[in-house]
Amino acid sequence: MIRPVRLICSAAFLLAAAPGVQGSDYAQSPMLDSAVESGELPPIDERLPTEPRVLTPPLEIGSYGGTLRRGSAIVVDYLTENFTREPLFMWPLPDTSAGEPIPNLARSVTFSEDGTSATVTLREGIRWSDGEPFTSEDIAFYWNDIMLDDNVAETMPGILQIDGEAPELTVLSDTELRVDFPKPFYFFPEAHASIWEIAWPKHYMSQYHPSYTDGASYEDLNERLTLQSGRGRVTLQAWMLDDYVEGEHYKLVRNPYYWKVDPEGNQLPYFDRAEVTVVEDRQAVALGNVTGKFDLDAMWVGPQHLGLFSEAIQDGRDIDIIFGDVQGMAIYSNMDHPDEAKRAVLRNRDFRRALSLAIDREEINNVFYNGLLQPGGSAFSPVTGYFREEDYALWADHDVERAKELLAEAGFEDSDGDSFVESPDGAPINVVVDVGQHDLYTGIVELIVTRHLPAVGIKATMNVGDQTSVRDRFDAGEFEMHVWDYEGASFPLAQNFDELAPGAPNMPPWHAKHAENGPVDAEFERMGELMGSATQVPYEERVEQMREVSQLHADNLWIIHLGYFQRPFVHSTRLGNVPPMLTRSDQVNDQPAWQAMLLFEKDPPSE
Amino acid sequence: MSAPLLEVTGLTTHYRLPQGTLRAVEDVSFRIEAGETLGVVGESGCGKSVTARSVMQLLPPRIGRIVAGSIVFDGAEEPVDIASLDPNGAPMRAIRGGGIGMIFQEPMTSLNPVYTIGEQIVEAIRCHGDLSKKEALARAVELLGQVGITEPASRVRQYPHAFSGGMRQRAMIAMALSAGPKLLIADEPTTAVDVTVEAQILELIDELKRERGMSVMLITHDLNVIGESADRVVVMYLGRVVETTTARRVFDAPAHPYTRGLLGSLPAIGRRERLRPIQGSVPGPHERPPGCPFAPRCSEAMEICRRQPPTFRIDAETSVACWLHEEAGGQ
Amino acid sequence: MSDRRTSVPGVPEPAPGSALPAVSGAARGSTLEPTVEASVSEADAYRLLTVRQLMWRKFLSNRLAVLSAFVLIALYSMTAFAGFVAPYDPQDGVSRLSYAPPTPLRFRTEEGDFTLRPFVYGLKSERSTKTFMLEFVEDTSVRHPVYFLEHGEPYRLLGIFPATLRLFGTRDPDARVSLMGNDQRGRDLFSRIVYGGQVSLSVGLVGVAIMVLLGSVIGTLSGYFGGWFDSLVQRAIETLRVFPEIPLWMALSAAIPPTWSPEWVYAGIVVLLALLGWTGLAREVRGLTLSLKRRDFVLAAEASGASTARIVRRHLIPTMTSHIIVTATLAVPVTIIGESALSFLGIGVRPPMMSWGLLLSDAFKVQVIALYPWMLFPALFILVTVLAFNFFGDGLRDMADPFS
Amino acid sequence: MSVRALLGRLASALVTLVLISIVSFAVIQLPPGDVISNWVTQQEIVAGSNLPPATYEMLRERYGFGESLPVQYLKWVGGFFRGDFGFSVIYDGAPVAEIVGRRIGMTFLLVILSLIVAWGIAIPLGIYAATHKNRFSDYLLSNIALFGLSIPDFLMAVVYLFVAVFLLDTNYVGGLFSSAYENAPWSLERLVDFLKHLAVPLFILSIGGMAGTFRIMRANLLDLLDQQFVETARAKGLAERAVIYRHAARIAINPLISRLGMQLPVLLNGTIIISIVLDLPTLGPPFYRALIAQDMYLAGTVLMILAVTLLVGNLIADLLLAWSDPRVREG
Repeated sequence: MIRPVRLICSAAFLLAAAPGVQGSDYAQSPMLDSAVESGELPPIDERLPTEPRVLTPPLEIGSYGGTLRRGSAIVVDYLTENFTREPLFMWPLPDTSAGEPIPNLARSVTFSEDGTSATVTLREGIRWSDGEPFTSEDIAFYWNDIMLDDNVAETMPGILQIDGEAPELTVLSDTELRVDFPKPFYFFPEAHASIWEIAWPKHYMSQYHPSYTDGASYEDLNERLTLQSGRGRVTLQAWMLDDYVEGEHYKLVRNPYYWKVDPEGNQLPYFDRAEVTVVEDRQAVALGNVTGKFDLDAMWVGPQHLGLFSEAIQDGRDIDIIFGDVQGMAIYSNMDHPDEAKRAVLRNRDFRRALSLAIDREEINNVFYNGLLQPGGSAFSPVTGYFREEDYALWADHDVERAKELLAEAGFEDSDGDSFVESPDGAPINVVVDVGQHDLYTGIVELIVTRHLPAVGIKATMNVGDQTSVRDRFDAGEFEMHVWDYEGASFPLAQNFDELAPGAPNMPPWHAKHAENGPVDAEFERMGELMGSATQVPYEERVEQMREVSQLHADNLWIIHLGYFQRPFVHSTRLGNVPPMLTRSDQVNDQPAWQAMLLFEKDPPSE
Repeated sequence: MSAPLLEVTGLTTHYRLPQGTLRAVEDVSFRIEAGETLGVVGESGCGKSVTARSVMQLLPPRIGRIVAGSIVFDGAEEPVDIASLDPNGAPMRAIRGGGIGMIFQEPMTSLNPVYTIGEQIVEAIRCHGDLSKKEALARAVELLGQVGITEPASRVRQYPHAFSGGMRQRAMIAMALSAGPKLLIADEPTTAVDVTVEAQILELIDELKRERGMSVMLITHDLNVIGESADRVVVMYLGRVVETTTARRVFDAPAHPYTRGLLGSLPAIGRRERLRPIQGSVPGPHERPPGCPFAPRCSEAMEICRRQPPTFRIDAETSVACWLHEEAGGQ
Repeated sequence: MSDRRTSVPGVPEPAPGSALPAVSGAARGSTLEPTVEASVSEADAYRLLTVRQLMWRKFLSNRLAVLSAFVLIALYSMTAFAGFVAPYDPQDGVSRLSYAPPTPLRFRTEEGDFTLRPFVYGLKSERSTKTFMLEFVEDTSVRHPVYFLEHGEPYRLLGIFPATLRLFGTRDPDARVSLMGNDQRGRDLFSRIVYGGQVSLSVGLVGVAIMVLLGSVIGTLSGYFGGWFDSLVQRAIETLRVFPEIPLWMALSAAIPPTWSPEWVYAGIVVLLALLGWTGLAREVRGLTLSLKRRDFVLAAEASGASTARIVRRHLIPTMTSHIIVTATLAVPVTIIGESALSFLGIGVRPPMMSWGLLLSDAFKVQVIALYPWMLFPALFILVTVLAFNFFGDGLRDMADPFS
Repeated sequence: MSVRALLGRLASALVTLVLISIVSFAVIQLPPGDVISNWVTQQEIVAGSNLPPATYEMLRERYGFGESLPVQYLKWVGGFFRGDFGFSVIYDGAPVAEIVGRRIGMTFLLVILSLIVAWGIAIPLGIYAATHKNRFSDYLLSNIALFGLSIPDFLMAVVYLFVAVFLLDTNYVGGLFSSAYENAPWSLERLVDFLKHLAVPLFILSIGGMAGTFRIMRANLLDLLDQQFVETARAKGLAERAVIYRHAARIAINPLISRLGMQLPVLLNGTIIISIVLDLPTLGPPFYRALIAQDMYLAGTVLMILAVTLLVGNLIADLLLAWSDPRVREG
């Protein structure tokens, strides 16, 4: 049965804790009807929690059915997680850094007076996708027996830790637990809004865990950590694992116990099934979306596909583009390069500044970003509360003369007449810039390496490799310069915290051997302090501190950013509830699937 | 005298080659009576094989072409002029194998290596009659036996490579005779086999001829072969017939200087005199001298030899194309 | 005489319908004498030619081969004098000309007047607010004549001599003539193709030179000595040849360290292609050596006590030269394809070096082909080169065997 | 082929097999740093700590981690007998055998289909050209074939994409199934859909093989048509069609079979490179990805499998030839 589509006023549902819908009003996908009739599945009212989470569609109430199809350009994928995330809290909708995180699995949180302890109350009656009840024990199991068990290859995200220490978790009841921190940690809800998941099904996973089951081995357990390996069948997510073939595809089917509904009481998600197909590269993903093989993409497509999309739209293909303001390309310098001479060069702030000034961001904008780039430096994103125009302008203009001056002042001069500068001790410099095969970044890096840098006398070589192996070099600290997104700059304290900023125990990979080689400079240490304490202070103070962090990044250029840009994403026009534009919290909460459980397949126009 | 089995009149066959037109056979006439063996003799390149192929219409397509003359074959219900038939048409195909059988010089390559002897003979039999495969195979075994192959029943299932050269030639003969032709053209059938085998093959052909009452056109460059088998002889030189006579007269009274020359170059047992090879060499196919083709090599050449001599009939059995015999009168 | 023409040796298979002397059934006898005479005299001429002349005639008679030779000479000189032929620096991009289409050379003015000297209009680019793509409009207010042998941007001729003279160009640097359009960075594709040919074409020659050296030396020794050395070589060849060539090229090419400079990568690719390509030549040379070894002149040399090296050098190699040349010529396109394929897949030469394969890889995206089809021009150059080498090699093969 | 010759052939192939595995292992070891230490480093980074000693022990046991190259080689080869070819880094440690197993079928299917297409089109054309030698159609076909032979495979893929973009629908680009059938079980509709998507890539894949086959077929047939046994067949009175197909073409195919060994690499090369470019589900794309990522067990294994495929293909070609040609079979 397809429900009549009605436009609703989203403002009416802005409050996350909207009054619960009456039990008798709940509806389910027709797909589940027969299972309920045959008694395989309890009726909808018994499957939903007492207070289901109510999600407000951005545009309209959807209808059930269909398969949400996406393409992926990597073989190894962690994408299952990307369809929906189910942590305790979520970042607020719509954006505001000041907004309180929205309770998700949690119903509420209360802090002790000194802020060193938080008591979380969970939503009552949530069930795992196999019908088992979800309780605090599942969180404690993941916390203590998985993340904190050194034999298990899963560690606690740095963002949940305080100064490298894991908070202590105590189960109070089935729906209540307490977390104790060594220091005040008011950032607790935000921290939890920034991770993918917080609970693993104890009733299922404990059978593989040596602490619970005789004969179980850690070796075997470590093979079962991914969602693909089977854990994905017992989940709190909107869809559960149905079929997975490594490097080919995986398919998901709706979780009959999913605990979220729309304002009319329809159990989410709208799509019965979801699937991801692995294809050759980004190009193939973009093409798949154009040809209707896939329904949406906000992960693999970019400005390099704008021409393809525009052309396809003009050809009358059923696709549309929406834009999101996202971080651009960045060059990470290794502060801990094993070679001392190279390390000295990379650690030289003036060298990095000269490098940034050498880059003609306007040319890059014209050639690669179709004019959608806002050339700028390494400040945090304008959509954060930490943005300052003047930070963004730091070392971001194209100034060859100034770059040459900076190099000369720092002792980098061309002493052998090969038109490239040598380091102050006279050794030739050749910076190797690693970049994964990427149909946008490789071109940009080529331009920078072959044109922009030689213009100021910096010799550089581009090393193009497979994304995975380039990333491995980065993670292993075996790189000189590495090119990737300016990760986390749109959400400095949340997403990809590790890469952007220091914070024990996980130093960013570009400065992982901080302790061994000594910190690169005082500014870096200052930044570390600010980032560390930002999580421990109330919001206003946090904003001040983070603005300073932003300024430190922009001025010191440990990472050289090219600027934020309007990134085009693509979706099929048959898809309902696609937001008119992508907001920051979409990207954090559900990127790249944009509240995937609210998307639905529109009726083909009948009249 | 009844009509001859085959009467060739004024046959002219040209080959179109990149270097120009090659007149392979020029104004050739001869006849073969029923039951007789006609020997065609001449050096290689003299046109004797082309003559045979013209009779069979087996000239290389688009290159060889009968440009004039007639080839009247009287082996079927009524006489037919082969020269006027479409080489690929059904009537011609019925004559090939059916009316006229042919065997070739190279027994090693004349048989298709990927089919058994039996298959190849069966194919020939079924091509000219509506025998079942089984009957045809039985007939093939019978034929192989007739041509003197021992254990024909097992041999029939073997591939040509299991046969010796002589056996292959026998198998070829069996195949050529499978449809009961009136005329067998044997194009140098013994050139590529041992001398001992040669005699056996010739013997076999002779025997079969007598048994079946057929005629044989025996093409050879070897006068000895003629001596053994032929009734009458046609001597060819550079695409023309220079002398037509009986086998006996070739040896006893050769009329044409070329025939004499051929004879002189023939080693014979018991003859003590020195061999007298013909002086000079056969000119290239494109270098046909004007007039009598043999004139440049002829020790008796005269002024008049610059003109092509007509054929002079000496008597009922012999005619010769040489001005020396002008006085013999009429053509 | 009209048939003389058709009797030129070396046309063993004249096209059907060509003017062979027509012989009709009626035209027999003495009327045909002139034809025969013509054939005779022609045949004499045929016989009097020296082998060298014969070979040359044979080659010239293969029109495709001759044409191919001219094409190859043109291509190689184009790349040798790249700076002169290319109007612009191949690395020098004009970002406002990103993906600008080929500039039409015009001979007719707006007013409809015809000019002998071609001219171009400058391009104005503007970004569409709808599609975000650059849109180009010709500025027809000013005509920019195209001058030949004009001084332009400085370059180094043959990589050594500083020069400014260019084959053609406009006098206004803002009005560029892009015969084959521009790439994403607004670089003149024609200039890039001209420079890219330096890599693509030289890989063929250099690679094959190494191949010839390896193949003929190993092949000769293997054939001459036989024994365990021969078995070893044969086994090695057999093993190498059982690997499909492109995957093997790929596997080895991918192992070239990413940190090598582009020049070293280029050298690596050449050596790699040569190291995997010598086997065919070695086999051929070995076969030839085996057959020559028993020939009289070698036996005579051996008997007179000539050293092995001398026999190989003085007798065997010169005798095989024509075969080696033919095989080598036909190996050039294979090598060129190898380099192009590897570069096309991104595991060959690396930027800023250019090769046709690498240039083509820029084009291999659906949106590029759909929107900027001129980016496929490098494919045309690869194709023409490979075809030309194949036809040329075919001609050489016929020539090496003039009596066939 | 005698049993003795067959055994000799097998023994020689076995030696080549060993050499292939050595070359493949060399390719695996070629990139800087060895596979396993790289993997260990990566795993340790992911895990954030050292790997458990049991893992090291396993790696030493299985791959000879930390031992000398010969030991590593033997351990790698030893795994083959258990169906273990190593693991893939880019496929997250999945066994190479599994990844290869999933795609090898489609690879062979494409190669075999393209061979069928190549032969199916080229053999009749070759026969046509040979029987119409020197006519315009022959010249046209021969020159097209030389042209087809000259186009590198990857250029064909470019041409394909060009055609797909401008003449067909963009839906044809990439993949061999419509989205509706992408992951569906096999059914008639899926097969039709598959063939529809396959038609053009398959044609392109076949062009190289087609051109080669055509040239060989034409040349062979021209040779054979001059053979004596073809004339024999004509002399039997067989129709021209029967002569050409049953006698000449039938044998002209034998060299094609013996040249299968030379055609297979061409087709395999084409399949791999076109699959990479068009993302067809063969071994091509994982091989390419593995090379880029220096995932060497996967890359080396695929390379080895390709080589072994050719080796086996050559063996099969030999056997086929023996089956097809009695001279080889019994000789």
